[in-house]
Amino acid sequence: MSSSEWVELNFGPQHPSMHGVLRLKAKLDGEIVKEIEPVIGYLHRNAEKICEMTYFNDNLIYFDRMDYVGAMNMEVGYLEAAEKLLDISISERVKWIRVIMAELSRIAAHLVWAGAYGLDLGMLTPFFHCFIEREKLLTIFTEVSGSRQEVNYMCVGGVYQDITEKAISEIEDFVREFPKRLKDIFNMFMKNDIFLSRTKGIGILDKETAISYGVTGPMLRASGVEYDVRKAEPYLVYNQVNFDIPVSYKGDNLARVLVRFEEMRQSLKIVEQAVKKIPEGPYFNPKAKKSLMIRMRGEGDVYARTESSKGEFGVYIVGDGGVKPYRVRVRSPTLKNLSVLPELAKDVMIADMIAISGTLDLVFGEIDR
Amino acid sequence: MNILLRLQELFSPLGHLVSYILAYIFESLFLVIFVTISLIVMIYVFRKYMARVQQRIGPNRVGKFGLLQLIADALKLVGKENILPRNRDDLPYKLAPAMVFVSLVLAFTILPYGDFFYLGSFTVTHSEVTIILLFGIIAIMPIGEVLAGISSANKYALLGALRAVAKDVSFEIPMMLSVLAIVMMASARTPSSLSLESILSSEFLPYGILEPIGLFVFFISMVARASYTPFDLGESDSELVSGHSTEYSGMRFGMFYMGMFGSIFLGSLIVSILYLGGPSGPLESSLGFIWLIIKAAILVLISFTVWLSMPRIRIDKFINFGWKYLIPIAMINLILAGIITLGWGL
Amino acid sequence: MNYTVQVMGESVGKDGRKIIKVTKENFLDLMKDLRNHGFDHLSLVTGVDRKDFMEVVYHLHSMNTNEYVVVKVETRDYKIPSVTGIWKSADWDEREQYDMLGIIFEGHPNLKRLFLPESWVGHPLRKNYDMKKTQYINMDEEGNDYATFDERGGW
Amino acid sequence: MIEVKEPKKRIPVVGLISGMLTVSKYMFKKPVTVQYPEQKPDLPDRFRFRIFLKLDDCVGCTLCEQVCPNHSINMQKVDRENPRNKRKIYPDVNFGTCTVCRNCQEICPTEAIYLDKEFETARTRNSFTYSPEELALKENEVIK
Repeated sequence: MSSSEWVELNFGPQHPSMHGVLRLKAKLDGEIVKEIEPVIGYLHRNAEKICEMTYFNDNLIYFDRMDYVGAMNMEVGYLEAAEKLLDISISERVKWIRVIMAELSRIAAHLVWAGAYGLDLGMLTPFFHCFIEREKLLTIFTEVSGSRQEVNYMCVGGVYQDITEKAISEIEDFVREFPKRLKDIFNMFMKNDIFLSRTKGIGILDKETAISYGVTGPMLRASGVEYDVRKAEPYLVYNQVNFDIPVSYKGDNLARVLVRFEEMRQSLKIVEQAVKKIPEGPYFNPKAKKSLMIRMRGEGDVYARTESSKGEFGVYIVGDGGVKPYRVRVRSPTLKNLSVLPELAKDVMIADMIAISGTLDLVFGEIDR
Repeated sequence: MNILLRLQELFSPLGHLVSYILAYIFESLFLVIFVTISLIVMIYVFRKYMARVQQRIGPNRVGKFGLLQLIADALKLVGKENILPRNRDDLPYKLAPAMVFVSLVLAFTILPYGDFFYLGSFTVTHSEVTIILLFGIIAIMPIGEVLAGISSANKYALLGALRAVAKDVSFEIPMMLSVLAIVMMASARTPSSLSLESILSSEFLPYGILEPIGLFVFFISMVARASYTPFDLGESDSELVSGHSTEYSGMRFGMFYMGMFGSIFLGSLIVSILYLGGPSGPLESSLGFIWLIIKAAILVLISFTVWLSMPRIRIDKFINFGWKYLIPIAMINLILAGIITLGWGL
Repeated sequence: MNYTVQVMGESVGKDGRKIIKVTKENFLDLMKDLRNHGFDHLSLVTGVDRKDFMEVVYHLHSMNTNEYVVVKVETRDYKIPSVTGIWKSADWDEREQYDMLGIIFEGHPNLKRLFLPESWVGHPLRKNYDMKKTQYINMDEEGNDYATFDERGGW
Repeated sequence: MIEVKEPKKRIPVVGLISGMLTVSKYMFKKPVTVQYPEQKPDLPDRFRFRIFLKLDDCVGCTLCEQVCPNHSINMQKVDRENPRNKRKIYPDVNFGTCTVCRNCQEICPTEAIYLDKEFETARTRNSFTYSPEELALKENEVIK
């Protein structure tokens, strides 16, 4: 059919499997999707402008709300940059607490993705089992910080409240029980031939396009590039913990699913080692003036890269010696992953386009900021 | 002695013709009540089973154990405002849900239920060609779905309708072939092999054992007919919002919903009648109906598990699964049935 | 690392990353030069509004040798040659910087606003952006968003 | 670096059936949901949500107003006899914009403003702002 007869259909902001507020202007030739043009910006709050108007320490609440399903990774990313800019050092204990919390929220983010991906393909039950596990993680976050998802737990110079014995024992229980439940969820996906036929060999992303589009994280590792910021540029205590990076050379949907499930097991391994190695020590650096009233000042510009559950999460802060940051710029991994979608989902059926956009793990708080 | 004659005697003082009419009316009233009650029980069991499988509790607020939940849903649907899309074409839009629901209830009248204690069987009509009548009526339902999709001016609904057409066409043929095999085998034993009762009476071994492949093919095409998850292409809700029934609200949507669950129950009933020997069981004389319901309930539970544990299949894989795999298998099954009837006939 | 192009200055930033300052004229050749040196991943394009001039910062990273380089360019008339030809990841980043700061990237395939609708007035991240005027976004008949100042146009 | 393997080939229908078994296995496990209005969720003891104010401890130093990141605390004039609060100004909280960041609780010198376990704040109301008197009361007293 010539291009003039294509039906233009809006997979609009309100759509069951558009993960929040993505709008795809798709040109359809019957069931085949010829062209896609993503329209984004429906969740745009311009967090960067707001960050320029608040103090260094109070920006954390806006970073919590970027990748709201894995909030602690965002806090670690921002604090890596802010603490370098304000040159405030953090104690060993805080480093270990931050690594544990970041890895637990990575597992929580992957669980949300796994449940939502099952729903995209039409499976109703994995969603609930993933969220039952995530509920245990949210109780741990509440035990430690006081609120469930937007935790606002870390602050410049350390953490607000120390980790309690009860929280550590809850984490140990979680580490003990989770592998069995994860195997069940994994079997629900992998034992199913229809699931395999929906994901194998669909949406193949080769290495060169991935790198040139700036794709990072599980999507890049599923296309065969072994790049993980925790190994490439170890921050916090990732060099004192041994874990592996899952890689697959197929680059199709199934590879991305397998890489994410393997990442959950690796994060569990990290948390297991970290819980044993937490040293004693202060959980807050008094120099950072907990009373918040005496503001900290920062000069120069700093770019810090961390590995969030979606990819390389970078925060670039420019300080002009003032009390508030002069410019905050956030590298959102999901924005780059989404920019590959028109390339990936060309001349595929509608069902495949939905399956491919499910493996991109889109969270729109982070894309639209 | 089935209910029809018993009712006819009841009304006989009113004259021959009037009593027959009244008997038929009352019997079909019985049947409609039986269908709605079984639907309500089935939807309740589905929601409880789905909840249990997802480790939650399911409806328990309305009524004692949430029993009245379905009646509350029905009242809500009736009470809901019927939003009619602007540039729809009116007649088919309004006709579609009625077609789906009427053809569903009509199909129930023909099935040969066993007799229920002293009441006798519920079957309303007894004719020589009930199989053709049954599958003729079942074929009306997809027309209703397609009509709904095309008439509501919505691109998603149109796509849902096209998918529903592709699904139904590619799964009528294997269904018919497997039913043909049954009729062929029954013709060796009884002269009028086109009526369901005679098929039932003619078998000494349930056909499911003689033709397992036929059972497999028929069950899969029944799953496709009822359009739930592995093959729910007519109403694939995570892709096309909700397929052909996107633009429907209120009781019209209720009709589609009942149509979906009704066709699951209908499918299980037909499979248990044709393949699992219908109302035959140990104390066959008085408990036939109970046996039929037990077999159908097991099949319904299996189809619920299938519904909850499988993702949706892609439309082109689904269609060439229907044409490339199911039809050849149905052909082989036909040949096997032929060999068996030959051996039987000698 | 020797460059074919004259470079204004090299320094090491506060976070230990090598910073290269370059003038606008030989900026594009430097970028091509770096691309051939193996910097295949453009991780970030950032515009910083320094009131009288606009500073654009490019963060480059090479996947296999894991090196990192920061390139800084200054421009007075908000015009910068676009690097979408070299790295495709610059496409959406440059559109976002155009949307937020009004930097015009010459040679960009379709330089449109990324988050805000086309009819939005002003660039929010500019230091002189007037925060008092609120604009409302609504969707017209064909389904494209438009921004208006009056209350009635909004929902 | 570990290479992730795809599941190995096997007979088609066997996988579907074992998938169904894994799903139906959960039917016999105990449901994990909490029947909210009847059973209260057992929240960890560090859980904090609603802001409370001890009126007689507050000295009106407006520290909480300055430290709140999104300006949801404003000081209000309340004529109330309190020797320690000469200017008679107390904070009120706009819960529409409060992000529960607990800055105010940290900064308050006299521990007057504090967060507590109360989270059932859903009721019909016209504005999200709690006046200082309402802040002092528990949720059920505010409703009356």
